[in-house]
Amino acid sequence: MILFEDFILRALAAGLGVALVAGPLGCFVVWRRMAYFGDTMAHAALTGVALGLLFGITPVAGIVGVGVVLVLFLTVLGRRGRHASDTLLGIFSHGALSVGVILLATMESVRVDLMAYLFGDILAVMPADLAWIWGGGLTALAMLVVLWRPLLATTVSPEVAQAEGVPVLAVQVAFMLLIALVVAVAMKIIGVLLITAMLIIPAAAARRFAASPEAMAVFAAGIGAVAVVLGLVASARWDTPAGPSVVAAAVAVFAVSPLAALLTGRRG
Amino acid sequence: MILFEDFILRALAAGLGVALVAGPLGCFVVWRRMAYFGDTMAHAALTGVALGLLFGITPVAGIVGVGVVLVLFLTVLGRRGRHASDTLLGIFSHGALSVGVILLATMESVRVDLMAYLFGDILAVMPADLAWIWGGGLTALAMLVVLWRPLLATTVSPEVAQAEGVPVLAVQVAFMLLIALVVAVAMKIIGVLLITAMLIIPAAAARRFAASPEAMAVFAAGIGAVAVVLGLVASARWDTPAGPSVVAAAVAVFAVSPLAALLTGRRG
Amino acid sequence: MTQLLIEGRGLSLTRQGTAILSNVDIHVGAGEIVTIVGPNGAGKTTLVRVLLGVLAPDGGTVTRKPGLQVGYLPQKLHVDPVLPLGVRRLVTLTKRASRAEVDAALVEVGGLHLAEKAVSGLSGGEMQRVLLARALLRRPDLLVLDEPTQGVDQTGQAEFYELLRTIRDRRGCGIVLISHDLHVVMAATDRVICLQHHVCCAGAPRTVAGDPEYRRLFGPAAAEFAIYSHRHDHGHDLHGNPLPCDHDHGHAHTHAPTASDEVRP
Amino acid sequence: MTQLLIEGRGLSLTRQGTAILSNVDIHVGAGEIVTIVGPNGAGKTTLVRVLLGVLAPDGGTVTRKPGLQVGYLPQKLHVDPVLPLGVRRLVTLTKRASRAEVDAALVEVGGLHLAEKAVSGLSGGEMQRVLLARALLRRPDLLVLDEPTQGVDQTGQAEFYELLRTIRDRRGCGIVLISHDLHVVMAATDRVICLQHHVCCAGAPRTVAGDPEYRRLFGPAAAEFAIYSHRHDHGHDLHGNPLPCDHDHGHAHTHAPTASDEVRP
Amino acid sequence: EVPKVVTTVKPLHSLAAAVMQGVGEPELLLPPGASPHDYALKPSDARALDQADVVFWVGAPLEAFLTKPVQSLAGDARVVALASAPGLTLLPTRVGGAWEAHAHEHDDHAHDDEHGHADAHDHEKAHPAGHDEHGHDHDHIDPLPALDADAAELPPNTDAHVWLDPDNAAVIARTMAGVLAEADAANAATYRANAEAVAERIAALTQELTVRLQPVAGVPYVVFHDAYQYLEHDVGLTPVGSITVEPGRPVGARRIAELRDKVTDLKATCVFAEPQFEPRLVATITEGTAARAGVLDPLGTDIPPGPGMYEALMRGMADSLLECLAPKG
Ligand SMILES: Nc1ncnc2c1ncn2[C@@H]1O[C@H](COP(=O)(O)OP(=O)(O)OP(=O)(O)O)[C@@H](O)[C@H]1O
Ligand SMILES: Nc1ncnc2c1ncn2[C@@H]1O[C@H](COP(=O)(O)OP(=O)(O)OP(=O)(O)O)[C@@H](O)[C@H]1O
Ligand SMILES: [Mg+2]
Ligand SMILES: [Mg+2]
Ligand SMILES: [Zn+2]
Repeated sequence: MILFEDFILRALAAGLGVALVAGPLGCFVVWRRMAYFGDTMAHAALTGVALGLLFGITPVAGIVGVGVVLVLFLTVLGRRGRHASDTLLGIFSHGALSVGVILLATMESVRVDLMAYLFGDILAVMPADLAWIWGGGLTALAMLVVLWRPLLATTVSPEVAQAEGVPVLAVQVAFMLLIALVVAVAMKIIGVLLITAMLIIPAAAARRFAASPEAMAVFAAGIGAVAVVLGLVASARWDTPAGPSVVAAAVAVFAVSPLAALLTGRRG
Repeated sequence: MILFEDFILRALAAGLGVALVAGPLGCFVVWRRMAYFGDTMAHAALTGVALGLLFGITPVAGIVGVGVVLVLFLTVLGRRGRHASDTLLGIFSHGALSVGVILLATMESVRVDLMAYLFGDILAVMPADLAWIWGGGLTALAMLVVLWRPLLATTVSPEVAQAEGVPVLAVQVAFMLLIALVVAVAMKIIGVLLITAMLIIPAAAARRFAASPEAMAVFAAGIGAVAVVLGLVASARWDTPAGPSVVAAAVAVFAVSPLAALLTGRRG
Repeated sequence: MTQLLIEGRGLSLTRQGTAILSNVDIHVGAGEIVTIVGPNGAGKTTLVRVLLGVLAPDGGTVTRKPGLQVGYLPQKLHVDPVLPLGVRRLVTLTKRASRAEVDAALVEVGGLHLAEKAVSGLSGGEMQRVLLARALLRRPDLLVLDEPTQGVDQTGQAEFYELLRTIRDRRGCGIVLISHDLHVVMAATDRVICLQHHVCCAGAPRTVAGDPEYRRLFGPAAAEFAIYSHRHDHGHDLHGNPLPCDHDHGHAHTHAPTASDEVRP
Repeated sequence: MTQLLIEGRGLSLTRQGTAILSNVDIHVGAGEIVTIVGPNGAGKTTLVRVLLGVLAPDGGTVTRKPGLQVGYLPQKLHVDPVLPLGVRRLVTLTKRASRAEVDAALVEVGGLHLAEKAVSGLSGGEMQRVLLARALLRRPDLLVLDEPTQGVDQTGQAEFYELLRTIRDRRGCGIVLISHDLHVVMAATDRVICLQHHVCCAGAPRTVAGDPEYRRLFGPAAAEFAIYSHRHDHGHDLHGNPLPCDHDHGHAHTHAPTASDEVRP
Repeated sequence: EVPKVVTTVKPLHSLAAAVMQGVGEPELLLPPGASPHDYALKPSDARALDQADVVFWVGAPLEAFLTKPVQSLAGDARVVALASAPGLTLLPTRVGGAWEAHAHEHDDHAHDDEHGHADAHDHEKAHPAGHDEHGHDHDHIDPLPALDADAAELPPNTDAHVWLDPDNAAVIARTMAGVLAEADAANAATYRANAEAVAERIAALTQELTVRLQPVAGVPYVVFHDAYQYLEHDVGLTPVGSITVEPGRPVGARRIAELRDKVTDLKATCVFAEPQFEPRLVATITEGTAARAGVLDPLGTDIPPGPGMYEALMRGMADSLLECLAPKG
């Protein structure tokens, strides 16, 4: 039975690990209107790689560096409320991609494969990757748990949070660094398509069932896990590309969530 | 002098045509937090092309069709305010891309070049393309002028607009179809990177100078035009890729806008 | 009778299993000031939104005069700072007006000095004044004001209610008002509708103030407010003499009726 | 003297070339209710935000008691419906509390029936009650309330001001209140600060009500409100006899002072 | 037992199929239309890699998507990056877009320092014995050093379209035979014989192509992406530039202007597009000149896979070149 082949089991383990972190983290991504974050990191990755080549550091360091710059950019420009976060992400995304392309154009003898970052490959995860995903994922989750209350307060009202002693700026920066890190690491392993989709789609699907932020986080993790299982089963069954199948399964779950909500009697 | 070669002049004409429409249209994109729209169209284009191939219609029809579905999706799900527009765009974007990849995987002998949609090529603009850009652009601008007041009212408060007799739903749908069309057409000619960047970056840069929505639209068109000229001059001078150079120029203008605002004494 | 501007019959609306409105009738004629009063959560804002077509009712019908021009001041309006909106532009959002007209409207609400400000920087009361100017500028047949004096200072409130009557008298438009300022409302109103999901009582302010339902809803202090305001209402001919002061101060903390107490008709 | 909780000295803040605050001094001690009054746009909200550290002042200093626990009810709070926030969760946002504590706080503000509702569906007055419960639940040393009774119904308002005094008496916390309900404020307050970008006058309500600056700002009607409230303030020992009714009804539309009239100190 | 062999692109698959003829059939990973640049693995691919005994691929510069799967999935298989095959001619990617016609003198190659290999000019090593048989003069090209078998990394500036040099194809076939012979001793002789047959056919093919293309050897032309230098190098053609280094990488305005100048000045007759990429820039360059637009396909999209595919591919390219460079011919 194909489902019990090693590489499928590893893909399952990786996917479930990602779903577990991406669900709760994705809730804040959705609430703070940062759905564009993953794509921005993906585009900016090209620049990171190019800079890495230029300065002779490893591409991953380049990507993480660009992620840190992105967080600074969002923090500084987002503070006055005059630019929406999706606008800022869009600017950074296109700006960084353009700079990356221009840099690469000056380094003609180097070939960089942007698409590899987009699709990654969940079927190719190795045992060592699993350690990264679960170790890193649980660490990220633990950090999110610590950040949870102050971050939620900041999300509802930065003004009230600040007045009542929450270190608003620090909390926001910490949160953004957390997603940047998760995306940067996951990008190498499973591709940006999958990680961004797992951040936002399960969280959005969970919105309908959730009566509290915490419930939404838990539902999101669960829905993500369901999508991973369904997607991989479908992929094994019909021999479709694995990553895209998981994303499509997540979208399918999102699509049927109104029905499920009706059946379980949750508010429509 | 390279700047006066035909293809550069055509690129300039095309770029300025795009800047002219993209500026004002982009203001609404920014205000309505739809910066992700262009990228979503780009990702969805793959599915459009795949569907076009599947049903034997032209890829452009497929793309436009997917654009219409996107508008419906945003309209239906965005109405209750439970999902932010960037979230919905992210879902559609990744969902459509995944479906596209899956479809293409089942159609083994078909080649689609996603990158062509991403980068297009402003240097390859033909006289017929110019007619499209200016003709289509001016039409789109005219439609935007007609939509302007009701759309602005709807953006500020759908509730008040509805109460006071604005056909809110129709206006929103018309606006989204308008961007979908502009992006779909421009995507073929100059690439999604350029069109999305021209939508959001000049509009965001104009925010600082503008004291009214109309002023912001005009400034955005102007800033876009400046970016086109600077970018193409740079491309001719240093042989950098043309589209990305225009985008980088726009980002540069965005970056210096605080300075310019200080100098012209506009509010900081 | 005056010309009927808008009428709702048997309006019902349920959300999450709770009846927010049940079988509510309301009508407003030209030149009439109708005030909707009721405790928090009574469904006042919902009623107005249904009347204006922002929400579709689950039951009942709304009929409006053809071509009715509406001016609406909502209870909450959050203007996103990503939109560079100045006061001058906000007030002409759904209807064009000349500079002079805008200035005149701003003068009427005591907000001329706000004309060149950005909307996102306005203080709470300044915003209300500007929104009121906006509603007036539409030269509406029907003016719908949902707690218009929220956050407006004391002077502004007094002036505002006077302004309302002036406008009604001058332009003959119908006005629907939601307010908790019972003492002022009772003075400035032609008809009061007292709402608690259903219509508890309706009629001229004086009649309503004496209604036991009204007293049950608002407590004895409310009746006192009505009376107090009457004492100051020297210019109006609808009302009679002040009634004797019959309020008592010993009332315990009786909280607003809960939904479960009152929702079922 | 009571323990000083928070103090601002010489606070100044300028935005877009206009002085919103200039050289404002304010201090609040434990067990004290300090009310800031002033016309719309006077800078009341801004002053409170500076005191709480939300805005950095351009000049002046703020000192606060170390470890000061603050409860803040802002003038506007827009909760985005993308966030599935229930009332129970909102009130424990910045401080944990047991279910019983939450219920108790909601009972205090007359909002127990709201406990299981979604925040995005709350009516205007319901939201204010919930926000008040939230501020109380923090068991703050300093409670800062920016127009807390906005949109709250008449019964709720009366109860609210009583609640405020009860809390002060029971918990001994300091309270900063911004309000336009002059008649109630004057009754329920220990000290009034009358603000119009600078501090016009400050002191006990009775003193302030008699101050010509106060009358200039709020008009003669305001003094009357102060007096009117005193008549009802039977339980309080700070105030004396009602003054004779000296208001006149013939005043023309005198609008709120414009910024240009009053901004320059 | 016949080893399970997995190959990536069609030309490699064709060579492997020819080498294995009579013994077994290799599997083709990339479907005909898929681009090696953006391929997403399917479970059947993963299984093929997982169960493979031998994997033949060009190497990371081409099939980037396989970099990881060849480690994680084909960990127990013999994975051979053919670009690293000993004896292969490796060429560096060209820079600048508009190359000087016949001007590849050794001393104007800036990239010598870039790859910094001491033996960069060691033609004995770069040009293996089988290569000089048909005696073309390659002195104007400066090949990279060949690598050791199974070397993990190619220099980053390697042009990965190695199979387009027929001599390389022969080396690849022989390398495959060697690997297969080790994995499957029983059939070793067959593999070796097949490989020699392939090499012979390819030698003949080279002769044929050289003769056929001789008339157009001096006709300047421009290609869409820099993929053909192995072929050009081998049979002696005169390309004067490529529009882009690799598909999907946008180009600058100055290069387009230079290419236009070149097309005008050298009277280049042809600008070649590729079937999967839109030829919009081709039109920009040919516009207003006498140059025609042609199509070249380095992967043989429409040719059915199989042992004969490689030769069909090369002949097809020659046809395309002739058709555009010397019409009516
Ligand atoms: N979308 C909704 N979902 C759930 N409940 C809702 C929704 N909208 C309104 N409600 C509930 O309906 C009731 C009536 O709300 P409404 O805003 O009409 O009250 P109101 O009379 O205007 O009160 P207030 O005086 O506080 O403004 C409230 O209890 C409110 O919580
Ligand atoms: N960010 C800002 N930019 C420009 N002006 C501002 C800004 N914030 C506040 N103001 C102006 O400062 C003045 C004081 O505002 P503030 O909100 O403190 O008034 P307030 O006393 O609380 O009024 P209200 O009683 O109406 O709530 C107002 O005129 C307001 O328009
Ligand atoms: Mg209301
Ligand atoms: Mg205020
Ligand atoms: Zn290639």
